[in-house]
Amino acid sequence: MEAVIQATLDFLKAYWPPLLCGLVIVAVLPLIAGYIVLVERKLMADMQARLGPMRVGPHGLLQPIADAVKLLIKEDIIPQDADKLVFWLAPVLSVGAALLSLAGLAIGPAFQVAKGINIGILFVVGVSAMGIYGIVLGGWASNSHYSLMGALRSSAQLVSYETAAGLALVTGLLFAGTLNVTSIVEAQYDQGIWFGLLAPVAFFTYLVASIAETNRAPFDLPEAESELVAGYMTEYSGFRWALYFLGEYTNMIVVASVATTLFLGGWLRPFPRTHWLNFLDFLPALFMAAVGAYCVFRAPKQPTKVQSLFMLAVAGLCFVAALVLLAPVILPMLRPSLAPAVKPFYDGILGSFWFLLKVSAYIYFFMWLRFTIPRYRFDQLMRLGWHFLIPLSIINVLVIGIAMIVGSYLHLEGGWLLLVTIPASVIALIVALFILSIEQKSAPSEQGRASDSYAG
Amino acid sequence: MARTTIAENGEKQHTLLGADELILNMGPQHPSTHGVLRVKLKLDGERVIGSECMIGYLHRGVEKIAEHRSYQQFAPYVDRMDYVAAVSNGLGYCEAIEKLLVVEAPARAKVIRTILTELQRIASHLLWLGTHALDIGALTPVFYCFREREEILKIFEKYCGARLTTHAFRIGGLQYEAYDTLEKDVERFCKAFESRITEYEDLLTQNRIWLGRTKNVGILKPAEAIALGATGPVLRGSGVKWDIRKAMPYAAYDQYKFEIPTGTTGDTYDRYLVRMEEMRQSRLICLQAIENIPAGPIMAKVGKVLKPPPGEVYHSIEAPKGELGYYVVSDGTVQPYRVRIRPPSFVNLESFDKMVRGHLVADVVAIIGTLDIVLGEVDR
Amino acid sequence: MADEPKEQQAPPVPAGDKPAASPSPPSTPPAKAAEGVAPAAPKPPAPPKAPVSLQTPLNNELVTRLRAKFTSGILEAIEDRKQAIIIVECARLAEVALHLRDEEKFDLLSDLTAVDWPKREKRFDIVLNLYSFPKNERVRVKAHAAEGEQVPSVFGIWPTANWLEREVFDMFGIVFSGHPDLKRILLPDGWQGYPLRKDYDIIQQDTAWVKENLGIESGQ
Amino acid sequence: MLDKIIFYFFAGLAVISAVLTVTRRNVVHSAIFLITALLATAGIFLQLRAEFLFIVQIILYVGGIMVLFIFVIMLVNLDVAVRQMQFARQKWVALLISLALAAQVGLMFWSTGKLPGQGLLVSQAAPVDKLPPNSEEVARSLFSSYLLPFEIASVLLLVAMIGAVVMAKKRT
Repeated sequence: MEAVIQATLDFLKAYWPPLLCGLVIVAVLPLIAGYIVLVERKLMADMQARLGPMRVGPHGLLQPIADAVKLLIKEDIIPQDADKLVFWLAPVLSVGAALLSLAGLAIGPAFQVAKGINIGILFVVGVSAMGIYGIVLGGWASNSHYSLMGALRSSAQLVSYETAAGLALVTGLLFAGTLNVTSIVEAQYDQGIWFGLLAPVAFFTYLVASIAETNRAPFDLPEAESELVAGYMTEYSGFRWALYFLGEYTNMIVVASVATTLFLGGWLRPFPRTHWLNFLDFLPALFMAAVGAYCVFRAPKQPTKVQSLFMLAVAGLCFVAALVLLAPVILPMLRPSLAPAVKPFYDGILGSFWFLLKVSAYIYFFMWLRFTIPRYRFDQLMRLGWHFLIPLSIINVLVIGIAMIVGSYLHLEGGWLLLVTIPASVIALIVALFILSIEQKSAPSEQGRASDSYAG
Repeated sequence: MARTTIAENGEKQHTLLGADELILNMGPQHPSTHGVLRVKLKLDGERVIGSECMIGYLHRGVEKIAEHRSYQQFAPYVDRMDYVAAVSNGLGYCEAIEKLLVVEAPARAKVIRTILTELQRIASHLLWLGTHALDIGALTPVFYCFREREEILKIFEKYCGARLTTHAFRIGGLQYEAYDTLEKDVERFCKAFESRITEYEDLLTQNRIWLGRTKNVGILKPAEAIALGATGPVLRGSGVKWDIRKAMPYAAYDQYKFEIPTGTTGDTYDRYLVRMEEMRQSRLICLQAIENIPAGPIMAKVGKVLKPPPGEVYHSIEAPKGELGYYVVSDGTVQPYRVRIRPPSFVNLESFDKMVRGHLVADVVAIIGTLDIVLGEVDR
Repeated sequence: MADEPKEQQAPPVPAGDKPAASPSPPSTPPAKAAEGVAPAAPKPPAPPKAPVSLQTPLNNELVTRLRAKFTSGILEAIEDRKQAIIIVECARLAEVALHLRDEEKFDLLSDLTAVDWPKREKRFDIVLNLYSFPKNERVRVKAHAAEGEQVPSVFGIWPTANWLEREVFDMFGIVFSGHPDLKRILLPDGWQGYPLRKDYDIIQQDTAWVKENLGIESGQ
Repeated sequence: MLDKIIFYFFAGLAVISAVLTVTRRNVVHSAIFLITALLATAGIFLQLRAEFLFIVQIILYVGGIMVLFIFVIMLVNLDVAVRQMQFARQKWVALLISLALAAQVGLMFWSTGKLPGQGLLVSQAAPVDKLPPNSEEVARSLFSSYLLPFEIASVLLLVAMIGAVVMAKKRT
C-alpha cells in the first residue's frame, strides 16, 4: 500500500505542471466555450442589425453563465427506446476527445500539457478525430431517424474531409520537417515566414476542411436545423446536449490552434525575423490600451452608475494587461543586460497574445461565414470534398514537395522559397480546377447523382 | 436502411445498398415546415422516393363559422387564414361580398385598398424570403427582411391600429380615412426599399451555394403547374404569365402600370427571382398609387344589415400566395349560406409531391419554402 | 337585402371578372336583368318578401355548343351577377369537364367545392370553378347530387382535384367515384359526421368528441 | 509500480473488452468494445514509448476503420441481425487457432530469460530521455531497411483501392 502511495507521490512530483495545466484547461474551457458562444451571438446580432443578448449582466456578459445554469438544471430526457449505455457514453466521448486533443497543443513554448510530445500535431489530429464516435454513436443510440441521418451524414463528412485536412497538414509538415508542435513554430521562426504564406493552397484546403470537420456552416449538415431538426443531437437535452456543444466549440478551438501552429506561425508575431517590423511588438500593448481607453471614454455615457464603474473596472484591467504586455518589450530596450532574463516572458506573454489573437481571428472567420452564406446540400458537400479538395491537396503535396527539392538545389531560404512554392501552388490549383471541370462535364444530371451522396 | 423500418403495405422497393426504404416523418413539429405541416417522406438513403402531406392540424372550420355569422361579423375571421397577408384576405372577402350585393367601393377606398394590399404583398414576400433563406441555411436575410416588414406593419398599425390581423377593410369600402402622413410614410418606405432589396439580392442572387441549392430543384413545368392548379408566383415561376391583377383587374389595379415577372425553368431559383421582382413591382404600384389618391367618400352606401339578394358569386384576387377565391352563396338572409374559400396555399401544396420526388431531404425544405405556404390558410 | 344607391344601378358592374379590354366572345350577357330587377327593391326597409333574383337564363355560344354536344346532359345555364353557371347532369360531370378542358380550353380548375341544400331532393351542389387562360374567362359548372350518390371524379382531368375532392368528401361526405385515394384530409381519420352539412351540429359534436378523446366535459 | 498499475489496467481492459466484443449480441456494442480494446492496446503502445505506433493505432484503427465499421453496421437492419440465431460454424477452426495462440504465448513465457533480448522489463529498456525520436526512427527504418516491404504494401493497398473504385463504378 505504502508503495502505491509513494509511487503516486513520485508521479505527482514529476508531472505536476502538465497535470495542473490539464486541470486548468478542463476547468476553464467550458467558460471559454460559453463566451465564444456569446461572442458569436453578439457578432451575429451585429451583422443582423440587432442587439443580441442584453438582459443578463451588462450587455449580456453573464449570459453564458445563465445558460450553463439553465442547462444544468434542465430535465435530462432519455428517449424510451434509446440505447441507454451508448446514449450516455456518446456526449462524453465527444467532449472527452476534444479536451484530450488540447493536451497536444502549445500556446507558447512553455504552455503545453503533453510537453515536448514527439508526435505533436498527429496526436491532436488523431485524438480529435475520435470525437466522431460521440456523434455517430449518439445519433445511433437516440433511435430516431433524424439523429441517425445526422450521424450518417456526419461520419461520411468527417471521413471525407479528414483526408483533405490531413493532406493539407502534410504539406505544411514538409516545411517543418517535424511533428513536434514547438519545433514546428521554431521552424517558422527559422524561415522567418509563416508556412501559411509558403503554402497558401494547403492553408486554404485546411481552412475549408476544418470548417467541415467542426460541422460549422456552410457544412453544418449533420445538425442542419432546417432539415434534420438538430441532427445527431435531436434527442439530447439539458446537460448532455451542453456536452455536445462544449465538444463542438472545443473542436473549433483545436482546429484553429492547429492551423495557427502550422500555418500562422503559432506564437510568433507576423514576420518574426524582419527587424524593421519590430515595432509590431508594441501592438499588443497598444491594442489593450486602446480597448481600455475606449472603455474609459464610454464609461460616463452608461445609463447607471454601476455600469459606469464596471466599465472603468474593465478599463483598469485592460491597462494592467497593456502594462504586462509592454514590459517584456520595453525592458530589454532600456537595459540590454536584462534581455536573456526577459526572453521567456517575452515568448510567454506576447506569444500567447499573438497565439490567441490568431485563434480568435480563425474562429471569427468561421462565424463570419456562418452568418453570410447558405448551407450546402449533402451531395454538393461530398462533391466539393472528393472532386475538388482531395485532388487539390494531393496535387499540392506533390508539387510543393517538388518545389522544395528545387528550392534546396537553388539554395533558397525563408521568403525566397516563395519563388518556388507560389508557382507550385498555382499549378496545383489550376490542375485541381481542371479536374473539377472535367468531372462536372462528365457528371450526369445532378438529380441522378444525388443518391450516391453517401458513397461519396 | 435504419434499424426501424416501416414497410408500407408490405411492398418493398429496391433501394441503394439493398436496404429497405426509410419512412421519415417531418413535422408537425419541425423547424422548417412553416407551421404545422406534416410530411411523410419515403426515403432511399437521403433521396425522396415518395411523399405525403398530412394537413389539418390548424383546421378551425372557418367555412362553417361563416355560416353562423353575419356578413360583417365574418370579415375578421378571414384575416386569420393567411395571417401573414391579412389585408389581402380581407380585400378578397370584402370585394366578394360587394359583388354579391352589387355595390362598388368608392374610388378613394379602392386606391387606399390597393396601396395597403400591395404593401401587404411586400410584407408577405419578405417573410417568405427570410424564412426560405433560413431554411437553406442563410441566417442573416431573415433579420433584414423583418426589419423592412416592421416598417410596413407600422404603417398598418398607424392606419387601423392592428399589425397582423388588421381587418383593414369593410364591406363597401373603408372604415378609416387614410391618416395624414400615409402617403409620406409609404413613399419613405418605398424609397428606402429599393436599396434594401438590392441588399438581399447581394446576399443571395449570385451566391454559388444559393444557386446550387435552388437551381434545378423542384422543377414544375408549365403544363404540370396548370394541371395541379398552382397559382401565383408558383405558376409564374413556371413561365405562365398570369396574374389576376392584370387578367381580371379588381380594386384599382387597372389604373397602374406594372409588369408580371415570369420564370423560365420553373425551379426554385426562378420562383425566387419572380417573388423578388414582384416586390419591386409592388413597390412601383405603391409609388404610383400614392401620387394620386382621389378625394371623396371612402364608404359606399351599404346598410347596417346586409341582406344580399339570393344567388352566388365567385370572386378571386391575386393574393401574395396565389389565387385567393371566395365563393359565396346567399339565401337572402343576413348570414351567408355558404362561404367557400379557395386557398392558394392549399392548392399550391398539392404540387409538393410532384416537385419533391427524386430530390434529397435538404431539398424538401427548400421546396416547402419555395411554395410559400401558410398553414393557417392550408387548413383554414 | 341592401338598399342600393341609385347611381350604382346604372352600370351595375362590380369590378371584376370581365376586363373591359378583353374580347370575350362568349357570354355577352345583357346586363338588363340586374337593372330590371334591382330597382324593384323598395327603398325603405319594408318587408320585401319576394326575394330579388339576380339570376337569368344564359344563352351564349358556349352554352349553345355544350347543349349541342351533350343535349340532355346540360340541365340549365344561368347567369348570376355576370358570372356564367352551367348545371350539368351529375353522372356526366366528368365527361362535360373533359370537354370543357380540351375543346373549350378551360384548363385551370380553380376550385372544386360543394353546397348543401338539405331540403332539396338532390341535396348537394358540386361546384367547379373553371378558368380559361386563352379566353381569360371563368365558368362555373354545377352538378346536383343526392345523398349517397357517387359523383364522377375529375381527378383524371385536373390532378388538382385530388385534394379538393378529398376536402369535399371530408366536409360533405360526397363520394367521388374514380378518386385514387379518397380519405379525410383536414379532419382526423376517425372523425364522425361531415361538418359542412347543414344538419351538422357543432356543439353537440364538440361535446361528444371532447368527452370521448379527452375524457372531460367540454364546457361548451 | 505505477507502470505496472497502468500496464495491468490497459491489459485488463483490452482482454475484457475483447471478450465482450465476441459475446455481445448487439453489433454496435460489440463495435464499441472492439474500439475500447484497440484503445487499450494503443495505451500499452504509449506506455512502451512507441508514440508513433500509438497514434497510428488511433488514427487508422480507431479513427478510420472502426468508423467505417460502425457506418456499415448502422446501414444494415440491426433488428433482424439481433433476432437471427448466430450459428457458430467455425467452432473447430476457432479452437485450433486459439490453441495455437495459447501455445505461442506459452512459448514466450517459457523462453523468458533463456533467449537474449526477451523478457526485458519496460522500465529497463532504455532511459526515457535517451530514447531517439520515435517517429523519425520509424520513418528511417521504413524508408531504408524496410523499403521493399513498405512499397509492396503500398502497391497492395493501391490495388485494393482501385479495385474498390472499379466495383463501386460497375454497379451504377
